[in-house]
Amino acid sequence: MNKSKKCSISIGPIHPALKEPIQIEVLVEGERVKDASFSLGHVHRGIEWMGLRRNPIQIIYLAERVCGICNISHPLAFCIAVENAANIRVPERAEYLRTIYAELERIHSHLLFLGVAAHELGFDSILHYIWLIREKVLDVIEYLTGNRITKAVLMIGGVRRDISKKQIPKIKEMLAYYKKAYEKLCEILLDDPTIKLRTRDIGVLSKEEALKLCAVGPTARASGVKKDTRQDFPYAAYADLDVEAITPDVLLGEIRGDVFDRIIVRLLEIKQSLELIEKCIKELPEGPTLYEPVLQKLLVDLKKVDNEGIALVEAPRGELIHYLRMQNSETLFAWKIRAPTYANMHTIVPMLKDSELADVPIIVASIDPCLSCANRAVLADKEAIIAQEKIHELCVKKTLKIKERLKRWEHV
Amino acid sequence: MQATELIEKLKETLAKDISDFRIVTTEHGLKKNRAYRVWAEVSNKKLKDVVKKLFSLQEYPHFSVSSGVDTGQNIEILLHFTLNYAAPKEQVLLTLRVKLPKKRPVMETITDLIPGALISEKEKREFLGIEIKGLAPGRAFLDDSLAGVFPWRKDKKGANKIAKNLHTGERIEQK
Amino acid sequence: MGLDALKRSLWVFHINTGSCNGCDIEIIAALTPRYDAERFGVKLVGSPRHADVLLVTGPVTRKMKERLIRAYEQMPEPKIVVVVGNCGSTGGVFYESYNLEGPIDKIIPVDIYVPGCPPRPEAIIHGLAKAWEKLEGMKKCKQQNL
Amino acid sequence: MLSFVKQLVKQLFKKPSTNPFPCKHVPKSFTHLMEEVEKGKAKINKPIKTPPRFRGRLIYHEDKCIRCKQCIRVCPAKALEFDEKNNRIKHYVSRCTFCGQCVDICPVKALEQSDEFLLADYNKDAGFLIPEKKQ
Amino acid sequence: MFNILHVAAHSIFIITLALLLSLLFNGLERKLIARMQARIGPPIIQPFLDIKKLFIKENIVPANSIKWLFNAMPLVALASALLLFLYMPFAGMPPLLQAHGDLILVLYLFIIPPLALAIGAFASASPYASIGAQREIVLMMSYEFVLSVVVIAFAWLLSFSHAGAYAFSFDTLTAYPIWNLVDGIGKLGVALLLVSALAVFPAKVAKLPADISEAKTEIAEGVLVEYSGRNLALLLMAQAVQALAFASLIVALFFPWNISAFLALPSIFALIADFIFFLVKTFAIMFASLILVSAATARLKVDQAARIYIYYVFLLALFGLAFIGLDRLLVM
Amino acid sequence: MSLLQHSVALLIAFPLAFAFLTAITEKLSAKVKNIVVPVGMLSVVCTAFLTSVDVFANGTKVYTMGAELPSITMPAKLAIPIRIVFIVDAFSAFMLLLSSIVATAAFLYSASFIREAQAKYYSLLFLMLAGMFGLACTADLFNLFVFLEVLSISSAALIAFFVDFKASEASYKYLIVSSLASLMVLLAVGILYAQYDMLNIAALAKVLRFSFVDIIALALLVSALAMKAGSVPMHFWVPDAYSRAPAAITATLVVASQSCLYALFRVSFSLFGAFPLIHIIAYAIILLGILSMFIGVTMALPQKDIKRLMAYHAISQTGYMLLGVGIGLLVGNTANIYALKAMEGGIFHIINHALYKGLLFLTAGAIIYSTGKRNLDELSGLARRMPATTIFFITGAAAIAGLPPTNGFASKLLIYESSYIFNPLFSIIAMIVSILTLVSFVKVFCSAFLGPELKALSNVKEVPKPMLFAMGMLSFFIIIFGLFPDIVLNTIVEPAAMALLNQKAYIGALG
Ligand code: SF4
Ligand code: SF4
Ligand code: SF4
Ligand code: SF4
Ligand code: SF4
Ligand code: SF4
Ligand code: SF4
Ligand code: SF4
Repeated sequence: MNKSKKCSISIGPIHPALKEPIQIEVLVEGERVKDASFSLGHVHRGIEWMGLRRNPIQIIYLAERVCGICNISHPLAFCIAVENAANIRVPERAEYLRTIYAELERIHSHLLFLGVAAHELGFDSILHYIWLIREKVLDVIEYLTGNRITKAVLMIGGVRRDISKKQIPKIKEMLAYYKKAYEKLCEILLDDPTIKLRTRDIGVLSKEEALKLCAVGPTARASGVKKDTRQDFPYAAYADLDVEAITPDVLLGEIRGDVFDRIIVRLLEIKQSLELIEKCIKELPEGPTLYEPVLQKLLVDLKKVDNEGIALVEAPRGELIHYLRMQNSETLFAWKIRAPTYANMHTIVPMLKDSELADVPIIVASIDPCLSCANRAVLADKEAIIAQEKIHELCVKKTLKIKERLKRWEHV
Repeated sequence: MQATELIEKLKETLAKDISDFRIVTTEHGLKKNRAYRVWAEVSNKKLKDVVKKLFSLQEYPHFSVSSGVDTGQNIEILLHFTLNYAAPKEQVLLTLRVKLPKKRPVMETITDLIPGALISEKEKREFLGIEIKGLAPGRAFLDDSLAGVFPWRKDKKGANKIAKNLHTGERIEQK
Repeated sequence: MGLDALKRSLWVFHINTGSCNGCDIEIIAALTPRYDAERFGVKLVGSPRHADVLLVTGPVTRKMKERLIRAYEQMPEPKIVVVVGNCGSTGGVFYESYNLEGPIDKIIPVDIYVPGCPPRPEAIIHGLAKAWEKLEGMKKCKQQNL
Repeated sequence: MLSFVKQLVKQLFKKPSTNPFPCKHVPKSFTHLMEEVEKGKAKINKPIKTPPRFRGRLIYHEDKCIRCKQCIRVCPAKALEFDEKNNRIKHYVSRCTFCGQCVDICPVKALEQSDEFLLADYNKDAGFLIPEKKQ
Repeated sequence: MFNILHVAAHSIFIITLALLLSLLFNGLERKLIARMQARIGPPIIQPFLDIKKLFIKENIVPANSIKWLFNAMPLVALASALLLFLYMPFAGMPPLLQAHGDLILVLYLFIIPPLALAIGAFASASPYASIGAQREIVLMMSYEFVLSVVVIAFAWLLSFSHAGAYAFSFDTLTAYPIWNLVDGIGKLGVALLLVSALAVFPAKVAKLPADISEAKTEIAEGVLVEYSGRNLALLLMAQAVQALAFASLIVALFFPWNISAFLALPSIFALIADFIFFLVKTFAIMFASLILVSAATARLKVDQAARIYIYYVFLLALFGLAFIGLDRLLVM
Repeated sequence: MSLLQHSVALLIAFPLAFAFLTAITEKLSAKVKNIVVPVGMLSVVCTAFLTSVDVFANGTKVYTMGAELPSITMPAKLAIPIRIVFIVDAFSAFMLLLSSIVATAAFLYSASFIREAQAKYYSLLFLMLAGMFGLACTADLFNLFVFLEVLSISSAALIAFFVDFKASEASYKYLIVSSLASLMVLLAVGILYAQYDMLNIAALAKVLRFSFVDIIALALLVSALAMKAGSVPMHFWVPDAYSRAPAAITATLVVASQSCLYALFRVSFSLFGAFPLIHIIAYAIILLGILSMFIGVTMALPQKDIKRLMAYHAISQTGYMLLGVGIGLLVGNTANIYALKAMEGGIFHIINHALYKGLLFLTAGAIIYSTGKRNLDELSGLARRMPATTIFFITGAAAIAGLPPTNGFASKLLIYESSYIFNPLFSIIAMIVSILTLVSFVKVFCSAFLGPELKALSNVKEVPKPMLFAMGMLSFFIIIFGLFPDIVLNTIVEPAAMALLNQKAYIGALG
């Protein structure tokens, strides 16, 4: 109760605000956060190591499960990296199809984020509203790929599933639906006073800091760094479509780099994705969808490669990198994944400093962390670690006590 | 600035410091837009200089990540930068390769120049067992029970000996 | 009698032990309007102390093992464990690794498995229905024993 | 804010978007209900329809299979094994990622993906193991 | 002797009725919120099921907590919340213990459940719970300011027109509905008081936008984090009961009319009619200030909420008071 | 019977005698002291109790020292009373009752922590009682001054009893304030005596002309006594003195301040009650009350020292009494039921405050006794080791915050429910202060008694029985007064209020 008592609170790895395990240690004085640090590694499964024991086709599905949310971006980056190493030119139709899948994913991911952000603010009506809207794109994804979440449509040298003429009307219907829904979303999110109160000027990240800490994706763009792999670095069909990186000033005329800005950027990107899909459908070229439809042959070809490849992809959360090396073997020789959250995680420390305890969840959520692939670091200062241990000690004590009780219970 | 222009400049500035300079271009889309990947090797000693020089080409060279490969005799560290970003379609993906002898794999930190490299460097230290001078101490993110194991190593320090198969519950044979 | 009340008011605590999030977002989806698990009295709670069901996803990384056990132990009896997704059931696509301790049933007793990668929200609800079935069975057993 | 309130009130009077699978609320006895359903005496609400080419649980046509083991080669989850004793492919549903890669690579279409996805059970190995022969 | 028995029986009846009704309202609230979110939502009797279940669950008492306080507080919270109904007009009936308490007593009784909750949370020695409890107290302080203005304004107003009457008794309040005592600008003043009292409602019962002490995503259910089983059931009941109590308080203050007076019904029907009318009134109040609001807002931070209550709502109430005064001046 | 007749004299005589006796035993043996102190205590308390019962039952008692019959106030042939006269009306009886309850608790409480040899301590305590009793009974302005002095000096000595630097500093501050106040009182007494040649309050009241100098005397008296009662703006001595003195003394000091408050009320009602501009004084008192309330509580909120915090609350609580009685003074007659109610509230609050604040100080003392710490930041989780103290603290805290069913609620209720008539803001402020008080005590409670257990405090034990008994006694009164306020109101508070309001009766008592 004493305002001046400093105390350290650890949030996560099991915490209702975080569906994923991450541990954030905040040193608070009263409700004010004096310092913050985080520790990861709770989701580290050793995927890159697994990759060295599997063939590239198996790895596509492994890459898909680096994260269930960006399960186009990871396999896409992986495929492009392999194609880069093996010098494979993907058919144009496949590139357009990849773009459509990737943008569908971005829509679902950004809607997911908006819902989650509202949920962090306790605004469950918006969560429900947005996730209901989101079902539409999931339906379309399921319709096109055979599953709502894991799409499993990418293949080295192209895509596994074509989009037939018959399927296009459903996509168009979805586009129309979202155009309407988008207006509504803007109204709800931008005009709500409680949301503004909770997100405006909260968790500010300056442009300078964003650059220094190598932030990527919407997090960087919300701070005014006009960086978007789709705009900067040609892959798939994006360069044809002239994508432009979105910063919040497009809508508001100013950039503050706060949580609200990050919401705006994602909101605008939903609209951008809709437009990109529309264009892709219109300009979809005819032709094959795979460079090598016979997979056995593909595997044999890949076995002969002795080269390294690297790929950049703009995942919903930002720039994603896969680097790999192949050396005359069915398995990979080296594989490195750099997920966007890996780069963005640092930014939460300056964002959290001097915020309030109540802001922590929304700030952390505002970079839309997806730690599945970012699980890498511990940055904890000494003091916090000690405090953490204390809490831990208490927890252990508690557990022992409960164990005793349980034993008693069993005897009865 | 155009990507080609930047690559020229890059070559000029770094001419003395780099070797094995390669430009790989790929084509994408109907318009055959080109993507530029640049590869170069840097000696361990000059790495820091080179990174500093990058700042003359780009206000904040974006450090994406570093990769690490155990090639047998050496440990290769690859630093991936993106330059000329925010210029539509003209970004250059630069990779600097540093070879560290496996016997004494030591390099210097670049976190003083680019604070965002912290996680990357800690990761390299922990996954490859290299030493990075000037980097804040502290075990990164693997569980303490894994001390002494460097999962990316392909020798006996690697992770094979502790890995297991979840389906069967068996240990994985030495590969 | 007691179990009947449990059946109609299953409060869920969700813990991710290293999943890819695929299952986790489908769990959330199962609570949103299209599927609305709350109509069964299901509620996502923030503390294991309030929970009746532990929903677990993921193949259990080294760091999460102990916490999984702790969350399980902090739940008051009677309790049910439901594993959602194949990587939690068997390890699934992550079947070999140096940092995984799973599958979950090796660490805590599991009552119900919901296969899928990820399962659709309705499959998760089907898992809940299985839990009702199990509770009804338990009730029957109890009645017969008495 | 007001527009959202309006939206909420509107939804209050609309039919909810929920698909009431399997029943609207918890039934008195689910076991009994299922028995009745099996007898055809009662009905439960269907889940939302899966689209064509949905990637559900695998079906193995043992008669078609030529034992080339290509499926095992590409399976990312080791969900397929070769059962030497019975000379057939053995599939573990609880390991599968439902990617359908095995289906794609099989030269004789001995593998197929059904639209079945309600697979929850008490035992991860019981009842799940294919192979069932094609009925 | 007979009298005591009679009172005891009557109290048990009222308390049971209040408990049932509040859980029912709670269920209704969940249902309606679900429907607003385009969901089917839980059955209306869900709270009963939840409570029933909690009673069969294990009741864990954390090892490092202060056990006797930790266990006692849920009981205190529920008991004091239920006690409220004996001092307030409820279900169209005058208060049972009319002679022993009045508006101020009720106001103070309202303080006890949140206080008990906060103390129980502190006693659990969990950091999350302590933060929740701190927030609870800050919040409580800020909205009590508002309520005190409302209550005093009522008494003040009554003292003008019915100087002899005992202004704080519910009898008086029922006899002289507040709206009849003022005209024009005074009515505006009363309306402001009503608005500020309604604004307090969500905070009083820890609902959005002021469910700050429980904030699931911030502090893992906060004050409730360590409670389980029976204790949790008691606390949840206490919260539900408080909600109903506050709604009835607003009814008693601002809408004290009974319908039977207008309909001239025979006694038993009058009772039923009044009861139903009471239900309608409380429900309307809950819907307007609790259900709709909590469905349409985000959670505020505790300092934001406190600022809103202390500055804006408090000022609003003071304006209400001033308008009433002005109205008197104009009349005189 | 005859003893009861002389009880008023014994009231002063006993404490003085036992003060002397106890002081002597210091030289003799501890054993003797162990007998003398309890016996003295018992006789003093019994006398006070019997006297007040007598007064409540049979009406005002007049006692003249040295007269053939104690009830004869006027010496033959003289029109003015020159003897030492005591008038014990219901208000005085009320004060007697209150002082003796708290003093009993204080004696009991001291038993366990004032070591054998220190008879001096008890001797001073007796002296303090003598001062308080005298103050409550005297009808003579000069004696009022004398008893005030007795009270001040014994208090100052007790504050410094555990001599450390801070305590002596506190005592020093107290002494300065006291002597300043005494000086002012003396001056006022002088002014009045110079004009009217008499000192008896009742007699003076009859002849007072309210000339300019009279008014100066009034102002001097009011401000001096308010100062000694610890009202804002002369409150600065309170936190020091209250927090430095031993807990039992602090509890008694609270009563001592109430005695000054008594004197203040006595002067303004019984002496100057007929003053036509009395409402100015009333407003001043109300204003002081509201300021004390508000400033006290806001100063209390940030305090870390548990006793200091409580001391600020004492200032704030004094405000309630000033407010209640101020309103009574404002209206000045018994016709207005709200005024009477407010007065009753104020007076009821006097006894309630003495009880719960006494209790709170005793619990604070218990904490300090057991842990040796007084800083809230260093305390935590005491409820585990000191459950009884915890319960007593909860009782006291609930009472000071005015939660039902405690006596604090009962008296505050009276104030809330009457003062709004005069200005709704009075009630609102009173309620707000009450809420802030609650918050402040929740803070104390949570940080000292709840929360995790500290290593440094793992050996803490519950305090000895006599201390618990003392606290239990006060808690008992708090709850009883809270549960049956009507009885207390009817039997003691209302008569006391009437006695104050009815100046004529007081004057008439002189005969
Ligand atoms: S909605 Fe998302 S962020 Fe919020 S608790 Fe659920 S999973 Fe976590
Ligand atoms: S690539 Fe390296 S880090 Fe990744 S899983 Fe393999 S061995 Fe581990
Ligand atoms: S960036 Fe995030 S969402 Fe995307 S794959 Fe990685 S973890 Fe998943
Ligand atoms: S990856 Fe992102 S969206 Fe998915 S669960 Fe994790 S934080 Fe949530
Ligand atoms: S960090 Fe993520 S992607 Fe990388 S190995 Fe660990 S789990 Fe896999
Ligand atoms: S089962 Fe599949 S989708 Fe679910 S968490 Fe595991 S890998 Fe992801
Ligand atoms: S669907 Fe995929 S995971 Fe399942 S058996 Fe076939 S290849 Fe393996
Ligand atoms: S790929 Fe087809 S044919 Fe070959 S073993 Fe598998 S199922 Fe049989």
